[in-house]
Amino acid sequence: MSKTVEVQYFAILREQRGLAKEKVSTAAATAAQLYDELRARHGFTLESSRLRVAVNDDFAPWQAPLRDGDRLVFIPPVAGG
Amino acid sequence: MSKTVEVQYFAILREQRGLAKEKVSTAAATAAQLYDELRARHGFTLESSRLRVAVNDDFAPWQAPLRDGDRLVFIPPVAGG
Amino acid sequence: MFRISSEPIDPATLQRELRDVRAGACASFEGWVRNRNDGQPVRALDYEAYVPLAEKEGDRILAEAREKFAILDVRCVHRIGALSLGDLAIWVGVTAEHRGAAFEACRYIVDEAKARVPIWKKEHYAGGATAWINCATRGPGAQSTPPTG
Amino acid sequence: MFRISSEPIDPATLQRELRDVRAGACASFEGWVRNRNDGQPVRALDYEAYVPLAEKEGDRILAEAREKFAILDVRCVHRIGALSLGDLAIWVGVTAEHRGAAFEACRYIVDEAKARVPIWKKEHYAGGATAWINCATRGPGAQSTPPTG
Repeated sequence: MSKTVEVQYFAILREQRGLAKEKVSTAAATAAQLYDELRARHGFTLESSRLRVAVNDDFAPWQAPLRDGDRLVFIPPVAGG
Repeated sequence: MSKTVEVQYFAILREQRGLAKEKVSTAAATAAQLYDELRARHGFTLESSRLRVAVNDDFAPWQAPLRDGDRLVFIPPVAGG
Repeated sequence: MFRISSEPIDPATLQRELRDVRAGACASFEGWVRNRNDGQPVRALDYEAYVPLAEKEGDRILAEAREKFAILDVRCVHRIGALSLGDLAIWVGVTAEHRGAAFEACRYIVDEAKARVPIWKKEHYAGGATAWINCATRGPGAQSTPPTG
Repeated sequence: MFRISSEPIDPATLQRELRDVRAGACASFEGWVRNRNDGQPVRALDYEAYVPLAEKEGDRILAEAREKFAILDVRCVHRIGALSLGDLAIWVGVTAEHRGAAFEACRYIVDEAKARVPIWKKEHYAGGATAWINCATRGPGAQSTPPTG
């Protein structure tokens, strides 16, 4: 059940990952599982409870099933204004 | 006890009086009495309860005693902004 | 700080005067001449002020705003004379470290200025009638007078 | 209506777009880069946005404001990139027939934009340290990283 998704990183996640975008092959079934996997691999400091997730340029539930080709963004706490 | 005061008119009072400023000789003891006198003479439509009064460029109580040489302005309901 | 102006108001210049690297927020308000009031088509306005007392009372309002809200600076200018539709009648600008105080002070100043500062507004209607706003009485005399120009 | 801009924001142009003879009130807000935050001296900021979602979420906020308040029009632009002290980071302008709706909608938009739009702010401090605002964790890693430029 491996699929390939694109992950885009912003702000603190971009710096901690050291890049802005990557393709990831994963067996994760949900965005939540994928973040846990990436966090363990790259040492992201933020817990998923402090993030939101976007799939294909809109907010999505953490438990939505991942599909091959999805584009994901994990959204750290925002600070506009 | 006659005194001479200067009365300046604005807005609707200026139009109803037909001039912007005049010297008035009066026996009125207070600003309230003076307004009643001028209202009777010139047919001002506004009752004093809807006005405020300024003496020498600051708001004053209607019952403050009038002094010779005072400058008075009767202030119609305002509408700035 | 509070000024009555017979010349058009220049918001860009006023806001430049408020620049301050301590400020994170600048709230501003513009009052514009609109084309109707209470359902009646308006074609122009005259504003008139009792200038010395208007500026004195306006400055008192700004001092109250400084006391009530954590603001850094403030400007307010009210235009007088003959204004056309769309013209800027009043400008208020407030800076503060944080937006809450800036918004609240700006609103306070506009509300108080409208309620307390001796400025009067005469509306000219499409049909040629005029009215001094808030000065209507029971009789018709004060509500509608021939246009003055 | 809600735009992310990597160029400096031009409030005069934006406000001209809002001109409307039906409008009696224009409330606006500017967020400026200030020289300290939580007591720490700040020397510059970087703003970064997830642009497609930021503009989508920003437009949703403006639509909510139109639904909640009796406003005529609205614009909001948020700057991204490297900003200096005093620079304009966000501009919001709202027109309405009456001032209450203009003020309330303007405040609503600023509050919601800060809370919901995917934009991030990195502060550069006088000593050379940096921090992504709101992203601190219990460990020291996220709070203070070497300056990036």
